[in-house]
Amino acid sequence: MTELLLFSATGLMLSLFLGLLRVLLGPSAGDRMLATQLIGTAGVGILLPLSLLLDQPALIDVALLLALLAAVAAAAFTGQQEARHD
Amino acid sequence: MLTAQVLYGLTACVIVALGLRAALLHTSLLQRVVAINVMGAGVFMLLIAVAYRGPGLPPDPLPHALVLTGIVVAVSATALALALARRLHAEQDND
Amino acid sequence: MINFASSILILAGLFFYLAGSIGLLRLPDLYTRLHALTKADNLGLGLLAAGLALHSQHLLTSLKLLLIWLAVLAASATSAHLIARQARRQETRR
Amino acid sequence: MNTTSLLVFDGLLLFSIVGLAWASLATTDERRSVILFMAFGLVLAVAWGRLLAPDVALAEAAIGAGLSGALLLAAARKQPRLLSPGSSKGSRHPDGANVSLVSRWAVTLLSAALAGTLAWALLHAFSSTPHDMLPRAISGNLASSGVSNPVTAVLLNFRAYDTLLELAVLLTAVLGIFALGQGTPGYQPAGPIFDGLVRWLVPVLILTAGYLLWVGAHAPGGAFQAGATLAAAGVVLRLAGRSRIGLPDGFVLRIVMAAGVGVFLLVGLTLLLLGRPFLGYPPAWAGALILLIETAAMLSIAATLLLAFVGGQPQSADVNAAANRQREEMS
Repeated sequence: MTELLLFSATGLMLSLFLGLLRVLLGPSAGDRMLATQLIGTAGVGILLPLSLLLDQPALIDVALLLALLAAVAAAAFTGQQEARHD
Repeated sequence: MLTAQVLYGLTACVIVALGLRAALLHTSLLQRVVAINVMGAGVFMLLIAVAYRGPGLPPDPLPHALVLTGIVVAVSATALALALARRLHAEQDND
Repeated sequence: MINFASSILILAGLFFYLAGSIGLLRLPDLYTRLHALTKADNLGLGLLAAGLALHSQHLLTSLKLLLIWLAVLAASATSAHLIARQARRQETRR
Repeated sequence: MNTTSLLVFDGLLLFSIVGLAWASLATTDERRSVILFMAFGLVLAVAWGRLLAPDVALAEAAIGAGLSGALLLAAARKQPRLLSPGSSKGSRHPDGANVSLVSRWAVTLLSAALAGTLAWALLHAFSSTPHDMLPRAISGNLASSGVSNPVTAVLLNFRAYDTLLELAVLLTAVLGIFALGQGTPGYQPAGPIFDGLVRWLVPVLILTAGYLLWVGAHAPGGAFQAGATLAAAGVVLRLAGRSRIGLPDGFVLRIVMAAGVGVFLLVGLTLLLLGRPFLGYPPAWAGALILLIETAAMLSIAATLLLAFVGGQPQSADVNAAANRQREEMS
């Protein structure tokens, strides 16, 4: 089972790495934001097998926090601030 | 010497240097703030690499405590710097 | 038997993750990438979480894994919507 | 499990970290730089987990994914390229815009020299026999600290002075931000989809903050992580365009901001009066006192970080109403 956890953690890291290429390539800001989203989801995924592999149950909590805040970046990216009135 | 400790430690040195270089060369204040944050992340990584003592061994908690407070202080310093930049910009617009 | 089932689930999850990333790299434009990515990584994370929950056989951990999956599901649907709307708005402005 | 088995994983992780750091610093597009920095923060959270620092990973996840990205993006979007003094219309710093090739190389060499020196010192430290006196002192005294999570024991007991001053630094930063004027304007109301997410996300974040505070005594978590998570809930509310983001008004807000430092000092002084050293908790009371200080600290940290995101004193209700009136007149 250790081998499987190690294999899946490494495979998920490869997935994150592929997402990184899209972050670097762009071309639009939306593309980069979408790829950042994938990096977040892949990060959540990596932490789960890593938690069992390294015997660190708290990494599940880290994954939970990342998952809960995954939409914040996109909302900050697209949100419109009110025009200043002075 | 542990391979992981050396790998992460040396990467941390590279990140500190990248951050310092960009902080000195960029003209945009916002990008300088980002650069200083990257440099800070390099320092944090250095400390955590030093604390790491191999799989299965508990790491040294003292650097972890330092980095933990460092992260929170760094984000408030970033906010202060951005507020200063905003004020500077407003002053320049006024004259 | 449980070990076998959880292994299959974890590997299937990994497959969908990789398929999503490759889609993100290879597909031609933002909208097709959006579709491919949100479906693939939601499915990938769901399978992975199910496999690990089966493996851990611990109630609190399984509940946390379920919550993680639900949170990512909601977040990725929301952010896909926000990013697509922003892209469309910018296109019409041009 | 041996160390070499994670080598491929480590390689990909470190390559991603350096690649993102480099890319976010190489561009001159502010928005791109910030998006890449946000991705950098996400990957860092994984790296802290990998290096068995879950306490740090929790803080990085709450701050890197929630707070600092939103903070920097708000600054980047509002005034593209205008935050640079060289490019604004007055151009008072004409020399800032163009750095000569010579100084560019000088800076690069200086940075490389710094990296080399750091690396040399680091390798020297790794190859010498490790000093494990401090870690041993920590684990030896853990039983009398009132908590079993060594990081919390360091922060709230062994090095409580440092944490007290840390909270004072946070308070000073937010007072500095207050001194610079009013906060940035709020966000326009979000659409129904994001609003639907906010409705359940905010309560779940508040529950998570409570969980992290409680669990911090014996597992990774504590006041800093809980405070950052609580602040993230406020950030979500602000991004959704709500006018109430959980910050109390006027006087109560000031009390909450100072609560961390205040309760810390109060506990320390009370112990002095009882004839104990400053912040030297009696072992039987340590656990309860730490929880009391941590609760106050969590509230202060959350208020401070949220105020930092707002960027100044929250605009009062009548100012918001004036802004709304103005918007209606314009449309």
